[in-house]
Amino acid sequence: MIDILLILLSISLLYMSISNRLASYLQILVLQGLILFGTTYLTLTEVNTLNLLLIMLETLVFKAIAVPWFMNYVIKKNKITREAEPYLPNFISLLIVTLIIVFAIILASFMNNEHLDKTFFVVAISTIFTGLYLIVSRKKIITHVIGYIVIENGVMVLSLAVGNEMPMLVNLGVMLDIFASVLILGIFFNKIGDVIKDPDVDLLSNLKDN
Amino acid sequence: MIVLFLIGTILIICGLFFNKNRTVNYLLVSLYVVLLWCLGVYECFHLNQTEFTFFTADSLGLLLLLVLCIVAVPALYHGYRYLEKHNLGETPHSRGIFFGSMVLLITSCGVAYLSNHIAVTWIFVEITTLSASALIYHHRTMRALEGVWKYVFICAISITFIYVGILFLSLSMKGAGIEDMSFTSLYQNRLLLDPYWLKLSFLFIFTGFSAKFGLVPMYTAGIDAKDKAPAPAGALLSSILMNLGFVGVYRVYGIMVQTPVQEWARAIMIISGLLSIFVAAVYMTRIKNIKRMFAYSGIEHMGLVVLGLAVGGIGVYAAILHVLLHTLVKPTLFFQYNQIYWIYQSKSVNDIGDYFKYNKTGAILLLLAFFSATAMPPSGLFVSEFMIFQSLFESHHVLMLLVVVLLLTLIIWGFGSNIFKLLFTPLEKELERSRIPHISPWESLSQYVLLAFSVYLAYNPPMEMVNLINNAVRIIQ
Amino acid sequence: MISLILILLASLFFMGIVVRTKSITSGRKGPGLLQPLKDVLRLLKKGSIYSKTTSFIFRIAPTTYLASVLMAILMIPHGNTPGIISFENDFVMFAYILSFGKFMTIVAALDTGSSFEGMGASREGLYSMLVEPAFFILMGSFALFTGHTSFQSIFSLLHFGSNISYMLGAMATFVFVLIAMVENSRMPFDDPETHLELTMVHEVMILDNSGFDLGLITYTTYLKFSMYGALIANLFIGRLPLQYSIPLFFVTQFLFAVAVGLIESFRARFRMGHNPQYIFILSSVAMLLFFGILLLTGKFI
Amino acid sequence: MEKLLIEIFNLLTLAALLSFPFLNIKWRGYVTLGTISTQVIVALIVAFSVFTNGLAEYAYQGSWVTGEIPVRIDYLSAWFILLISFTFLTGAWYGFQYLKKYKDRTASLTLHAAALMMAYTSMIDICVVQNGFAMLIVWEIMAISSFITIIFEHEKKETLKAGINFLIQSHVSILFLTIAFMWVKVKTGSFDYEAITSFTRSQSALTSLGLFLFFFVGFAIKSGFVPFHTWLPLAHPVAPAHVSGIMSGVIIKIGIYGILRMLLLIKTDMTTVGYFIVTVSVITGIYGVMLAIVQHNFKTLLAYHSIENIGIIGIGIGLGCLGLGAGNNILAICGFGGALLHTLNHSLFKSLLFYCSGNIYQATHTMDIERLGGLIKKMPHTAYLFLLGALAICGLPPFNGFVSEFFIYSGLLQGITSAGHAIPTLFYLFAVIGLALIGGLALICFTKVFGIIFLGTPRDKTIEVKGPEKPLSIIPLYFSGLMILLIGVVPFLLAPYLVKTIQSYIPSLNFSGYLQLESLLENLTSIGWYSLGFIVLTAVLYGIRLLIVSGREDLEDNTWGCGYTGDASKMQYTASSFVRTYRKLAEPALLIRKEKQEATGLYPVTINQVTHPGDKLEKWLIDKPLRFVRKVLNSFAFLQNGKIQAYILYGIIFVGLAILLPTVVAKIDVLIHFLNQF
Repeated sequence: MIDILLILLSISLLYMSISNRLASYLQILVLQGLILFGTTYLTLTEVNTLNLLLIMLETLVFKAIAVPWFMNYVIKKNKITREAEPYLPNFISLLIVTLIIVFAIILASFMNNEHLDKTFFVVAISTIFTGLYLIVSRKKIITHVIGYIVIENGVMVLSLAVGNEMPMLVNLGVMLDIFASVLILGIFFNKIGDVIKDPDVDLLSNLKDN
Repeated sequence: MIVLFLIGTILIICGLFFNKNRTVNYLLVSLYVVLLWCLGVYECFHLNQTEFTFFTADSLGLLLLLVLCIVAVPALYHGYRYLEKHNLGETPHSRGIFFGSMVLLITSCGVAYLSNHIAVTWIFVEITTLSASALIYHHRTMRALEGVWKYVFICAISITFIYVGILFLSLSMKGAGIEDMSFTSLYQNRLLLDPYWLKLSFLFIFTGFSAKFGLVPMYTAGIDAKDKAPAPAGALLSSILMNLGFVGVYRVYGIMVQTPVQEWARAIMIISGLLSIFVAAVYMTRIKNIKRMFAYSGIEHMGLVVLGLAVGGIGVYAAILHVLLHTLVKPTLFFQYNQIYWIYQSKSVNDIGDYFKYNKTGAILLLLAFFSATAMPPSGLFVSEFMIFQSLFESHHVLMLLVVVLLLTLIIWGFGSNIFKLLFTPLEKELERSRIPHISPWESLSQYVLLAFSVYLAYNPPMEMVNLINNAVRIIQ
Repeated sequence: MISLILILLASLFFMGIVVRTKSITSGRKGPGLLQPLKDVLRLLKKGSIYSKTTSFIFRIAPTTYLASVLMAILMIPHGNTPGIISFENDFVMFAYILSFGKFMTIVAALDTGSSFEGMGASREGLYSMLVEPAFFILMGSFALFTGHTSFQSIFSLLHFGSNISYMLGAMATFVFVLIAMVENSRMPFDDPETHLELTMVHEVMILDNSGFDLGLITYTTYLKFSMYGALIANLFIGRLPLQYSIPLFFVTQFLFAVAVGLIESFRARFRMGHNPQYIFILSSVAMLLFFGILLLTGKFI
Repeated sequence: MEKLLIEIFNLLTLAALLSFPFLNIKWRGYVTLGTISTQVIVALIVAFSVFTNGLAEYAYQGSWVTGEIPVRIDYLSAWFILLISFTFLTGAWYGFQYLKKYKDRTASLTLHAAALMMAYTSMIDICVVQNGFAMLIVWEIMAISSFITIIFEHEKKETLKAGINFLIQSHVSILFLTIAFMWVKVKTGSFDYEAITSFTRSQSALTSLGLFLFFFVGFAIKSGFVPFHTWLPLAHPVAPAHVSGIMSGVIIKIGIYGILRMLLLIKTDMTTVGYFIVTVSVITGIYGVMLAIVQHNFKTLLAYHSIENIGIIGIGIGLGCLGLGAGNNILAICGFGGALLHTLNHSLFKSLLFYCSGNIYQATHTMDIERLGGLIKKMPHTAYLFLLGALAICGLPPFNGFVSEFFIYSGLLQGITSAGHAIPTLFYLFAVIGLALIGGLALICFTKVFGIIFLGTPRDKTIEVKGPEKPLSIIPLYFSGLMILLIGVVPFLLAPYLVKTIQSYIPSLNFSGYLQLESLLENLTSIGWYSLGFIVLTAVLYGIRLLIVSGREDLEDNTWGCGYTGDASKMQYTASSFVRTYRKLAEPALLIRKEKQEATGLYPVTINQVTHPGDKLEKWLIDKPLRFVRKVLNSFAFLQNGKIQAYILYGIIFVGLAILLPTVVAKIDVLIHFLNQF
C-alpha cells in the first residue's frame, strides 16, 4: 500500500514536469499533501499517538490545504498569468525528470543497507531533485515557491523512512517545513506581491556582478 | 547559564521589539552585551561541561564565542552610529527590529557554536537565517527586497540540504544501531557508521553549510546579503555567521576522520576551497562595488580556511587561527565602509576617491586594514596563511600551492587597485566641503583596536589560546 | 721613460711621412716631412674664436683630450723596459683613460649646439664602443698567451716560435692597425679630407675649434698614431736589447705610416652606414686570434 | 653595546612617529630630518664598532610563531649599513629641500615622512636580523613603506599604476622568499639563518641549488635582474627625485645584500651558481644599457642604468662564486670585492644623478630630454655634478666607478690566465666582452644625456628655467660628489673594511692568498695615485694653455652654420638623432613604436616623427600573460549573474558531480581493466 502511494507521488512528479498551468501545479501539491498524509499514517506505526497526530495534521492541513490555498489566493490577487513559463520545452522536462528518477534508482542500487526501504529513498531523492529542477527551469517566483514545497515533500518522505526510530527528526522536518514555508511565503505575500505585479524572476535579477 | 542566557535574550528581544523609547533601547542592548560577556566568561571557567544536555563549551566553541563577544560590542555600537546617520525613515519601530534581530543573530550564532548536537545546531542556523533576513531588509528598498528574497530562498534550500544530510547521517547510525546523535557519541562510534550514508550525509551537510560558510557552491546569495545589509550587520554576516558555517563543517568533518570516507571528504573540501578562491579572484579583479569586494575577500579567506582544514597537519591549526583572525579583521573593513559611505554617498569605486584627503584617520585605517585583509606581513592573517601554505607544502600539494599563490596575487592586485583608487586618486569633481560630514577620529578607534588585537594574537599568541586551538584540533586528529 | 721619448719623437714625423707617401703615390712632390708639425705650430700661435653657445666644457675638452692620450702613452712600455706607469691590468686603465678623452671631445662637440657636430659625435661614440671589445679580446688573448696581465710583462713575454704564432702576430698587427685607423678616424672608416661635413666623423666634431685648441687636437691625433705605432712595434720588440729595439721601433712606425698613406691613397671610404659591421669584423678577427692562442696553449682538450 | 644602539635606532623612529600628531607640518619635517640624521649617526657607530671590534651577536626571545630571533651584525651587514645610511643621509637632506615645493599638501607629506623613516629603519633591520620569519616581516614593511614613498604624487594616474605594479612585484618576491624559508622551516623546524646552512649541508647539491634559486629569484625581483626588472623603469620616473635616488641607491641593493647573504649561508656547488649568476648578470647589464640609450625620459633612462649596474655587480658576485668553486682566492677576492665596492659606488653616483635630475625637473617641469638644452648656463652646479656622476657611472678614471670595474676586470683577466680549460676561459672572455660593451654603451648614453640636456641651446623655447639653484638642493649633491672623487682617488681608505667583508667569504685565506690580496691592494693604491696624477696632468696642461693664450683676445660668434646665420637651435642634434645610428643597429633587440608622417604635396608642411621606446621582455613576460589571465578570469564573470535559478543550479551540479564522478570514474576503471585483459 505504501509503495503504491509513493509510486503515485513520483507519477505526480512526472505530471508536474509537463503541466503548464499554475492551477495544475497547485492541484498536484494538494495531491502530494494527501499522499503524504496517507503515507505518514501507514508508516509511523511505532510513534506515540500525539506526535503522530501532530505530524498528520501538519501534512493534511498545512501541506494539502493551507499552502495551496494561499498560493491560489496570491495568484488571484496579483493577477499572475496562469502560465508556468518554463525555459525548456515540456518534453525535455519530462525526459530530465525521468532521468532524475533513474538516477535515484541507480543511486539506491549502490547502497547495501537492509534497514531502509529503498522505495522511500528513491522517491524522496527523485522528489527533492525534481523540486530543484522545477525551480531552476521555471521563470516565475511563484514556481520557485512551488518547487520548494515539492522539495519539502521529498524531505518529508525521507524523514518518514527513519521516522519510527527517530521521531524527533520527523518533528524537526515538520518544523523546518512550517518555518521555511512561512518565512518564504510571508516575504512573498507581504512584500514581493505588493512591490511587483506579475512577479517574474527577471525583475529580481539586478544584484549581479557581470 | 545557557538557559539563563537564552531566556534573558528572549526577554531583551521582546523588549526591543515593543519598546519605543531610545534610552530604554540603549539600556536593553547594553544589558545584552553584559549578558553576552557573562556567558563568555562563564564558559571560560566551565570548559567541556555539558549543560541542558545539548550545549557543551568545547575549546572550538569557546574560542569562537569569545571572538564573537569581542566583535559584537563594536558592531552594536556602530549600529547606533549607523542609525543616527541614516535617519531617513528610521522609526523607533524599525530601530527596535534592527537591534532585536542583531541581538537574535548574535545569540543564535553564539549558542550554535556551543551546541553539541547537530540537530540543535541546525535549528539555530535556521534562526540566523530569520534574523539575518530581517537585517538585510532593513532598508525597505527594491534591491534590499531582492537581496533578502535570494538570501532567504537559498538559505532555505541549503538548510533543507543540511536536514537531508542529517537524515542520511541518522540512516547510517541506524545501521550501526546508535541512538544518541550528539557529536561526542558520533565521534566515539565514527568507525561503526555506514560509509555509504556517511558520504551522502557529508556531501549534503557540506553543501548546505556552504551557504553560511561562504564557499562554492552556495556562496552566491551571501554576497548580495552582505552587500544589502547595513554595514554593521554586514560585518556580522561576514564574520560570525561565516564562523557558524565553519563550526558546522568542522564538527561534521570531525565525524568523517579515520573513516574510509575521510579522503573523499577531503577531496570535496579541497575542490570547493580552490573554486572559492578562484571565484574570489574572478570578481576581485573586475568588481567596482567596494562592499561586495569586501564580501568576496571573505569568500577567498574561507576558501583558504577550508583548504587548510582539508589538507590537515598544521593546516587545521592554521584554519582555526585564520577564522579567528578573519573574524577580527573583516568587520573593520565594513565599519570603515560606513564612514566612506557617509562621505561619498556611493559604494562604487568610480565615483569615490581621494579618501585620504577627506578623512585621514579612516584612510590610514583603511590602508592598514587592506594590508591586513590581504595577509601581507605584518598583518596577523599572514601567520595563519603562512601555516596554511606550509601545510600544503608539507603534504606535497606544491602545484596546488602555486595555483593558490597565483590567485591570491591576482586578488591582491584587484583589491589593491580599487583600494588605492579609493584612497588616493582625486575625483573628477571635488566634493563641496559643506556636504562632507565631519567624522571624528574616534569613530575609527574600534577598528584600530581590532586590527591591533589581531596582530597581537597572531604574533604573540597567549599560551591559553594556543592550548585551546590545539584541543580543538584534536577532534580532527 | 724611453718609450715616452721615442713616441714623442715619432709623433713629430709620423704625419709627415703619411702625407709624403700619399703625394708620392699621387705623383706629386709633396710637402716636407715637418709640414704637418709646422701647421700645428702655426695654429698654436693663432688667437681663437669661440661660439656663443659654448661653455667651459668646450674650452677644457681639447686639453683633457691631450692629457688622456699623454696619460695613455705613459703606460706604454718599450719591449722589456716598462713605461712610466706600469702595474697589473694597466691596459684596462689605458683603454678607460682614452675613452675619458673621447667622452670630453664628444661632449664638447655637442656643446656648440651645431647642426653638424652632433653627427660626428654620435658616430665617434658608436665606433669607439664597437672597437672596445676588439681591444679587450686582443689583450685578453695576449694575457692568456703569456699568463700575465700588464703591458710590460705581456710584451716582454710575447715570442713567436711556431708557425701558428707568426700568423697570430700578423693578425694582431692587422687588428691593431685597424683599431688605430678607427680611433684616429682615418681611411677607410673616415675621410679627413672630404669637403662634405655630412660624411666626416672626427673632423666634423672639431668644426668650431680654432687656434690653440685646434692645434692641440691635431697634434693629439699625431700622438695617438705614434702611440698605436708603438704598441704595434712592441709586438715585435720583445726582449731585444735597446740598440736593436730602437731602430726596430722606428722602422715599425715608418712602415705603419707608409701603410696608412697607401691605404688612404688606394682605398675608397666605406659607406657610413656599413662602417659598424666592418668595425665589428675586428672583434671577430680578435676572437679568431683568441681561439688560435687557446690552441697554442693546448687548452682545447 | 650594539644591542642597545640598534634598539635606540628603532625606538627613534617610533618616537618620531608618535610625536607626529602633536606637531605642525613644518616641525614634522624637521623631526623627520633630525631623526634620520641621528639614526644615521647611530648606524654608523654600529657599523664601525663592528668593523673594529668584530661581530656582534645577540638574540630576542620570540614567540612560538617566530621562534628565537637572533640578531647578528657581521661585516657584510656592517658594510651595507654603511652605504644605506650614507644614501639615506643625503637623500633625507635633499628630499627636505625637494619637498618644500609641496608644503601645502600636509597629509601626503606626513605620510611620506613617516614612510621614509620606516623604510630606513626596516632596511637596517633587514641587514641585522637573522630569523627568516622576522626577516619576511621587516622585508614587507620595507616594501610597503617604500611603496608609500613612491606614490607621493598620487594624484597622477601613472604614479599610482606604477606604485601598484611595484607593490605586486615586491609581493611576488616575498612569495618566493616565503616558500624558500618555508622549505627550510619544514625540513629543519627552525627559521634561524643557520638552519639554512645546516640544511643545505645535509642535502644534495642539487636540492641546495633549487633552494638557492628560490632565494635568488626572490631577491632578484627586488634588485631588478633581467627579466625581473620591469618595475624599475616604471617606478623611478614617478617617484620624487630623492626617493628615486634612495630606491636606486639602496632599495635595490637590499636584493644584492640578500643574494650575498645567501651565498654566505647556502652550501652548494658554487661553480654552477657562478656560471648562472654571471650569465644572468651579463645579459642584465647589456640589456639594461641597451634600453637606457633609447629612452627620452631621463629618469627612466637612469632607471635602466640601475639595471645595468646591477648587472655589473652581479658579474662581480658570479665571479666570486666561480672563485670559491675553483678554490681560486684571487678570483673570489676580486669578484666579491668588486661587487661590494660597486654596490657602494653605484649607490653614490646613482643617487647623485637622481638628485640632479630632481633639480632639473623642478627647474623645468619636464623629464623629456628632447625638450631641454643649454641648462649648464642656468644651473652650473647641477650641470657639473651631473657630469661628475656621468663620468663615474661610465666607469672612467679618476672616479670611483672605475675602481670597482677595474677590480672586476682584473678578476676576470686573472680567470682567463688561470683557468685550466677552454670553456671557463671562453666564459671569462665573454664576461670581459660584456663589461667592455657595457662601458662603451654607457659612454654613448651619457654623452647623449649630458650633451643634450645641459649643452647646446634650449630645444623647446616654451620652457623657462626657474633659477637659481637653492643651496640646500646642491650641498648634499656636493657631498656625494666628494665621496665619489675620494673613492676614485684614495680607494685604499676603504680597503680595510672591504678586506674584512671579503674575508667573511674566504674564511681560510692562506699565505699566498694574503700575498695576492696585498698585491691587489697595492694595485688599488697605485690606481688611486695615477688617477690623481691624471687630474694633476690635466690641470697643469690647462694651466700652461691659459698662460700661453692669456695674451690673446678671444672672439665670440655664432656657431659655424655652413653659411646659415639664423637661429640654429631647431637644427641641433636631438637625443633621438644622436642615437639613431645605434638604434638602427640594435633595432632587433628593442621595441620601438614610431609615429611617422610623410611630407606630401609640393609645398612645405610641418611633419614630425616620434619614437616611443618600449620593453620587449615586459611585453612578453608581463603584459601578454597578464592579459591572458584577465581574459580567462573574465570569461567566468557569468557566475554571479543575479538569476536565482543559476545559483541553485550550482548546488545541484556540485552535489550531482560529487556523487556521479567517482562512480563514473570507477566504472571507467573497471572498463579499462576489463579491456586490458585482452
